[in-house]
Amino acid sequence: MKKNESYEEFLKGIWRDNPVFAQVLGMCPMLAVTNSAVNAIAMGMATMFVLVGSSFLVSTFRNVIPKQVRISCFIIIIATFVTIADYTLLALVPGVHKELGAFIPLIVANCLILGRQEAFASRYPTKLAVMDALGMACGFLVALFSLGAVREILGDGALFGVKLFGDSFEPWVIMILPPGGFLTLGVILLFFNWFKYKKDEFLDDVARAERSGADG
Amino acid sequence: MNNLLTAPAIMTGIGLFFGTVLAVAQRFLRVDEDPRIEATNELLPGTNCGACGQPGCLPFAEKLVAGEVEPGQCTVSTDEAIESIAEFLQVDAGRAEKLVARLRCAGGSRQAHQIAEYRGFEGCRAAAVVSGGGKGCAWGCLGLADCERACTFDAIHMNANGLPQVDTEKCRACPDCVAACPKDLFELVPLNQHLYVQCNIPLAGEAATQLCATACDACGRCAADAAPGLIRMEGNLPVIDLAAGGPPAPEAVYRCPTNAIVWLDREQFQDQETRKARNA
Amino acid sequence: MSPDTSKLNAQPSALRLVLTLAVAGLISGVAIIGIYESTLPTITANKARELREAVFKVLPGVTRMQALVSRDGDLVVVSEPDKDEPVVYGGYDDTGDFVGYAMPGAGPGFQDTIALLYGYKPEEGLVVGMEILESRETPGLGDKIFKDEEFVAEFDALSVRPEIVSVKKGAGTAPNEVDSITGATISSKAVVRIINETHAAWAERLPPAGKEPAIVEPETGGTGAGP
Amino acid sequence: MDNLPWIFVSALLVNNFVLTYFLGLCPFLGVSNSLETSFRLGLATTFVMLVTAICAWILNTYVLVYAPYLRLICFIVVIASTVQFIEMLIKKLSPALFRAMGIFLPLITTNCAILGLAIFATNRGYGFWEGIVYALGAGIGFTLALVLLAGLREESELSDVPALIKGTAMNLIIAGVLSMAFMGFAGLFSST
Amino acid sequence: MKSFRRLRRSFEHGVHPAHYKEQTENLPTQRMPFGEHYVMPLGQHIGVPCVPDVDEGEPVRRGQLIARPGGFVSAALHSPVTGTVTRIGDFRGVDGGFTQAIGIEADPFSTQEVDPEAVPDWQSLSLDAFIEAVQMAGIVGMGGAAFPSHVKLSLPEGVAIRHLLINGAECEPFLTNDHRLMLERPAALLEGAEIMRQKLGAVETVIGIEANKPDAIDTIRRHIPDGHPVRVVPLKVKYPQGAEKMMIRSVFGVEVPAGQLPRDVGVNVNNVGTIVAIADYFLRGMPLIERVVTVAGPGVTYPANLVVPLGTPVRDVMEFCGGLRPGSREIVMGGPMMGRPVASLDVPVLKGCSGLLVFAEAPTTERREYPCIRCGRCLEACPYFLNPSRLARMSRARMYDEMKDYHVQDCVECGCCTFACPSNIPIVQLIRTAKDDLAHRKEPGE
Amino acid sequence: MTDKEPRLLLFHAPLLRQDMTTPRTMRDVIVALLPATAAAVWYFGLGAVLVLAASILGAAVAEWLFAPRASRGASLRDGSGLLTGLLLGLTLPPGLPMWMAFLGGFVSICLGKVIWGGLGHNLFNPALLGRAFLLATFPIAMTTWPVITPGEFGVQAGNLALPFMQAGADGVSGATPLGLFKFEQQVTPLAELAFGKIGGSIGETSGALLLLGGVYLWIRRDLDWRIPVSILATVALFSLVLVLFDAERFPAPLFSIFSGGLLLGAIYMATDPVTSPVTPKGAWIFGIGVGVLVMLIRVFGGLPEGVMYAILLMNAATPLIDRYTQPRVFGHEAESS
Ligand SMILES: Cc1cc2nc3c(=O)[nH]c(=O)nc-3n(C[C@H](O)[C@H](O)[C@H](O)COP(=O)(O)O)c2cc1C
Ligand SMILES: Cc1cc2nc3c(=O)[nH]c(=O)nc-3n(C[C@H](O)[C@H](O)[C@H](O)COP(=O)(O)O)c2cc1C
Ligand SMILES: Cc1cc2nc3c(=O)[nH]c(=O)nc-3n(C[C@H](O)[C@H](O)[C@H](O)COP(=O)(O)O)c2cc1C
Ligand SMILES: Cc1cc2nc3c(=O)[nH]c(=O)nc-3n(C[C@H](O)[C@H](O)[C@H](O)CO)c2cc1C
Ligand code: SF4
Ligand code: SF4
Ligand code: SF4
Ligand code: SF4
Ligand code: FES
Repeated sequence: MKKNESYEEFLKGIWRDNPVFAQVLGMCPMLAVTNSAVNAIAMGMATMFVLVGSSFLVSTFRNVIPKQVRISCFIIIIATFVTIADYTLLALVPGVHKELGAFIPLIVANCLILGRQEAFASRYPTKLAVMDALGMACGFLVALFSLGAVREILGDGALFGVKLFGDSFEPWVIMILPPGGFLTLGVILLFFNWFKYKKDEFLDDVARAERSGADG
Repeated sequence: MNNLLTAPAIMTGIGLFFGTVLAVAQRFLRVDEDPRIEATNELLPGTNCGACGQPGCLPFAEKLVAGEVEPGQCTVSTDEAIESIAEFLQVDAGRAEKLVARLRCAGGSRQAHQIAEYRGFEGCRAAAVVSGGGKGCAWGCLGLADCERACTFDAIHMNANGLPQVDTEKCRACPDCVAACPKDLFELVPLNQHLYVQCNIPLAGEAATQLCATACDACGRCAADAAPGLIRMEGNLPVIDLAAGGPPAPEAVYRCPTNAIVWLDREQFQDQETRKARNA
Repeated sequence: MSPDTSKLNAQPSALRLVLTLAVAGLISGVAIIGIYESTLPTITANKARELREAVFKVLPGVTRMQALVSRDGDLVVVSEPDKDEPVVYGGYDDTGDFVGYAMPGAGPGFQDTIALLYGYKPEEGLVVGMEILESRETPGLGDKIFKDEEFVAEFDALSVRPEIVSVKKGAGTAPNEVDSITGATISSKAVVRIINETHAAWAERLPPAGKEPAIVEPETGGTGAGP
Repeated sequence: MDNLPWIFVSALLVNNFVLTYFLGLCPFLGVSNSLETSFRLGLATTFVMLVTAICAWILNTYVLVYAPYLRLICFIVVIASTVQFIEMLIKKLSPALFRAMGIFLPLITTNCAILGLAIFATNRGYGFWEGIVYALGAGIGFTLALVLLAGLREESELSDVPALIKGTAMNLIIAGVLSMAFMGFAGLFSST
Repeated sequence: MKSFRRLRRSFEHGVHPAHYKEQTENLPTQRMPFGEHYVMPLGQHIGVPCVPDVDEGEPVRRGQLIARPGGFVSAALHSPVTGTVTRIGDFRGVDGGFTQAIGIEADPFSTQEVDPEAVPDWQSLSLDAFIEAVQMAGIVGMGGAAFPSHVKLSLPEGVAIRHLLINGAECEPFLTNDHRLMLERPAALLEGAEIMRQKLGAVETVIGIEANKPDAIDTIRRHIPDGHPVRVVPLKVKYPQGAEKMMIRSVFGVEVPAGQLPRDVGVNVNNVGTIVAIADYFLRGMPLIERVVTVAGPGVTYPANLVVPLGTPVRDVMEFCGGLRPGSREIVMGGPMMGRPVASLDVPVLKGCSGLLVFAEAPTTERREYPCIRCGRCLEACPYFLNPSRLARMSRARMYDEMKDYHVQDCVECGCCTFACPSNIPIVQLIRTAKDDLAHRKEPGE
Repeated sequence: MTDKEPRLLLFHAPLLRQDMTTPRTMRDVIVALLPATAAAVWYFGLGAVLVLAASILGAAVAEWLFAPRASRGASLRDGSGLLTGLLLGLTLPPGLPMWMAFLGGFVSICLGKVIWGGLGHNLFNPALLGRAFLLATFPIAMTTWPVITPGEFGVQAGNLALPFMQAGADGVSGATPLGLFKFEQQVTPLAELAFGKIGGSIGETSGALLLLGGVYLWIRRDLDWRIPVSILATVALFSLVLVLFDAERFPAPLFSIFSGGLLLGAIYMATDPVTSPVTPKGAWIFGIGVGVLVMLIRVFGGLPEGVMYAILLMNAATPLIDRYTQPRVFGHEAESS
């Protein structure tokens, strides 16, 4: 295992295989807790803790766990980490815990985490698995933060609770409401596609649309 | 504290209980199914294109596991994927010769004449139903890109001459373009077959060349110049029969007056600009 | 480096499966109980403090409290109420004199359930304070039920006789009238309704004024609200 | 008990699991490309939710009173195992039903809508029947949202949706508009 | 519900295009002089092409059999002129492609008389012999579809015809050839009808005519010989009243089930031209070698109703009518709603060609196309109750297989939907594209 | 042949077209809305003009910016974008800051139309999508209803707020008939409802003029009459049943029909062909659905008005309705799919 290989595993999670933008995983916490940047970061950190921890364990014991019960074992491992995170947050930062509410326990069900165990940690050596988990978690964190920041800035005129535009700013309430989550993520994905899209393909597409008759 | 005992006890109990239930269920409720089918299916591309001759990827996987077909029959998979399936199933890859789509027409807008002007929905089949679409040669390419749209692998691009140019790198020999073309102009041909007839017109002589500058006028020179038996004239067109004669050599095309038969390097219409160039 | 497929065909024994799960369960149980035990004191303390603060806030002047439940028609002091059992908190001042009840209530609001706590002085028949514990009302509109100080202040001396009514803003004059919030009429009415309903539910069960249970000094000297 | 109708309507429309609680988004976005599949997935989810409500109630009443800290792990393990068991049972007993609905079961078992249901029901202290009604409302609400999205997605297949937007971005925006439209149900049957 | 529908003298939906019949409806049919070259495609009808019965260089007489039927669903060809066979081979056909045809050069000195063959006595012919005689006379449906008429006469076991329905609706705008035929040859029409009725064993002949041709209705009514059970039914003026299933619906109030034929409800439908052709053969020994064609449209100099020998190139017809007006760009064979555009002036007039319409570019093609706004006008126009809007959108998205669920195969391409569409969407073309794809689809692995 | 032979054109039949085009339909709808718009200006003054102008401008700017390259601006010519802007403007309160109206128009076209591929491809009514967006984004500004001032052509206090800034000190705020009914149990007289002396959105002031426009559209065959008829009938019936039950608590049928945005919504927005079912049976179901949802939200819901939500919800159901109400094809037995 060369050094740069594990580095690669790390990087790919942040951009190319970003769990949210590219793989569309873990959407529920992504949308549910991103109405402020702080919540987004807290959630991201909790997820990172669980993901990295369970990837480490799963990868370490990958040859011991029989295939037939692997899912159950993964779930037990993940749930244990989540419970740990849950109680820790509750003890240390009860305010944040209240905001995140049920979504801390729901990390268990985050498809991203189980998905990574299935697809990666259970097949690759520990070091790579941890790097992969770190990368994915960072990617997730980045996604959470960008959504949380946008929603907080527009929805509250503030970032991390600091007012940015003065008192007479009219907040965009929708940003904090559920539809705002969907719409903002949709628009962010649109920009993500825009970057990924090869420019000439786009032009081709336009040309084709124009040729196919109706001007749509 | 008793918590210290209850927690592990409950958890172990639950683990034991459900472990047992599931294990027992495994035994008694088991539906026999070769796990390799699922695994093989996952290794297949999942496009369900039917190029392998099976109705979809899963049936192909079933046949693969049953040993009735060879992994190489999936033309869509990459070589590595074929290899890993073969390795997994411990069978021979049976990789067939690489096939690519070739166009049996070279009459683009510069070579073939139009007798009428088509107006309407852009598409070859759509044009073909309006009295043939206005192209003089009723057998030739209409150039309205149904094949380009049909190709899922982005292997076809219309060139500036109005002909579909196949990128042999990208072509996976799925037969989508073959099915899409209303004039039945595409065929799958081994990539290493260099000798190729790029014309489909059953007319002979001037009747043919009047319609298209690159039409085969059925002069028969290629048949005469090729190795005996390799090319025969059939329905006013040369037919290359590798089984009946051989070996192909470029000499066969030298005397063709219209370039209807060609010696291909790799791509067809290499000398023509692609449409992208026009866009730029 | 390609995925390891060699395990696909292995068929471990059922016993091994069961044991693996059991061992995983065991380890997980140990881990969880570990974290639980080590965070428990902090968490309990946090919760108790929160509750205490809320009670003190809705019952001005109170410094001590205890949980009360209604059993067999009597209000009895408990240190730990049963699950599902409705609870009120008795509030007492420094001298141990009864001040009022802090009553939790909940009900549907504009969007979702609103949970609140209000202080009630049975003698005067007055609500003396109200705090929203939980709500998912719209930020900027419905959340005025706890952000709008004017509205919260309406509950500082509010008669429940015969019941509280909410009226259009600026129209409230009678002691039992609450000005509802413009743009959040529904949420403000919901608050009023929840208090009315809670009050109605407890009206029968509360002892007559002056017969409230006295404070039970806990052995350890802490405040009565157990975990 | 008298608020059973409100619990139902609230879970179904006002606080629709997908559109206002953001639960179960992965299948919502992933498996909604065909109406038929969506409907079956919806049914399967509703079914699993009912199973979940029952499991959660049993655990809450008989196990978790002794060890509240095991709530999460018990829920998930028990629900997952029960569903897996039912899946095998269906596969054995009725292959037709399995093909129609059962193939979705593994996808659903560890989905956050299911776990969310168990956790919310517990947090709100719902009893047995309340739990069942809540599960029913949530499940039907999930099915409703899923089927609407699937119908809209199928329709958009016929449109010239620009390639840039096609896919998840478009689905999210549809979901956003649906969520906006469901805001109209706010306060339904709660005030009067 | 069924009985309620019976009360109405029309089918449901459909459209009301302007008639444009003024141009030619009062012009008596004229005979077109003979030209030089004639092209007789071997497949002028639906079904199996004919087999040539002459060789290149062989002299032929007008009316002489030049090609035999290639099978049962096929009708003979006769030479339209006296002259010489020049070539048998590929000629440009009406569909834009090439087709096998017999090229004939007319003898400029011939009188172009037809030697009447021995006219068979139709009354004494057995049904089978009658059917064969119709086939050998080359008679095919003249209403547009060119389906060999004798095939409609041979009924399977257990099917009985109660009504002979003669289609004089002529619902297509511009066309007046059937109208003129009814005005000018009512006697022949009624005689042919009686032959058909008796041979079919039908109890009644019904002639359906759109109410905008009162003179034709009148004329025919006046000519009905005593004792002939003939009924003339004026029909509501609405396109496509002439489509046989619509007309059956209008006249008898029944719907012909999808996938079945008029005979399955006891009706035999024939165009007036077909019936006149029957009379011409069985009373005068004249096989099908010419037909009435309406030449009209804004782009033609002298509109006319012409008796044109089959195989005459469109160019000759146009020249006879004074040539094309400047700017004329589109020539349609048939009516404006269902006709096929011709790709070249070389293509010949065929048995099924009821009109040659010439249009300028402007009104037809220059209208802008807008996206479908799902206004539903096409649904309200489609006489088959299809959902053209959806079919067109699916075809655009190339979802051809799914279109079968929406009954794409039931579309008769009448064009009502496209006529009604405010967005100018080529719906019929999109539907035909899909049908064409479905018809030619190869299964994977084939 | 006399002249040089022309190169023939191949164009698929039919060659005839009805005298009716999509842009003409859009123009008709705009014309039908003019009387009601004029009445609104009379009642609300220049404020209404500013809001309408801003929302139309927002729609036009978005349409111009995001149209396919080659035909930039071309899609403005069919008038549908302007119609969207106008309809959106008509559903806004007259005192709304102009920047919000502009944003609404912009969002209507961007999220409501362009991203789906433009005219004809959208799944939701763009104008209502824009309104729903504004209502959820600026709930306070969107539910602040100025007192009406017939014949005084002033600007409303809020109209001129700076972009992204609040409307400032509340002006005198009035109430809408529905709000009065729901929260104060006060019934507005029918004559005032029908002729517009009521607070509310710009376009809903005059029920009579809206009906007049509807008749015009019906005569021009521009809308599917089944939809408004079924909506209004359902609402009336629903109301009637409720009133028979308890006349004090529930609104009377005519009040239900003439109050709020029902007429504007039923005649001009539910009938948006793009987002309503194409099949006749589907149109009935759609209309009944809208009617039921409107009453459900108005009577049992938290909000006083639900026309917009009802239409958007039924828009979402339109693909399903269309799919399961395909007409019986000629010659086929009635299908039960
Ligand atoms: C997006 C949105 C959110 C709303 N949220 C609340 C809310 O949280 N609480 C509430 O009582 N009303 C809420 N409303 C309801 C309206 O503001 C409603 O018009 C108001 O309750 C009527 O009260 P008023 O007559 O005092 O203006 C909301 C409305 C919208 C459009
Ligand atoms: C849309 C449509 C319109 C038609 N219009 C006519 C018509 O106006 N007159 C006519 O004789 N046949 C018309 N036909 C053809 C008839 O359906 C039917 O084939 C014909 O009357 C049968 O007679 P034939 O076989 O003698 O031509 C039409 C067919 C279709 C599909
Ligand atoms: C077509 C149309 C639809 C409308 N839909 C809604 C709606 O769904 N919800 C809403 O609150 N107001 C809607 N409005 C605005 C209301 O009709 C009207 O202004 C409302 O009665 C305001 O009452 P409120 O502020 O008390 O909510 C709509 C207006 C129109 C013209
Ligand atoms: C009768 C009729 C009603 C319409 N109603 C609306 C409407 O409510 N909202 C809208 O944005 N466009 C409306 N349009 C215009 C057009 O359909 C709309 O811009 C498309 O939805 C955009 O694709 C209407 C058009 C017609 C003919
Ligand atoms: S569609 Fe044709 S060109 Fe494209 S991959 Fe398939 S065979 Fe090759
Ligand atoms: S090859 Fe066929 S499909 Fe492709 S452009 Fe030519 S005619 Fe069209
Ligand atoms: S008439 Fe045209 S615009 Fe209207 S629904 Fe049909 S295809 Fe669409
Ligand atoms: S062409 Fe087909 S779809 Fe259109 S109206 Fe006629 S039958 Fe209906
Ligand atoms: S994170 Fe909720 S379903 Fe995937």
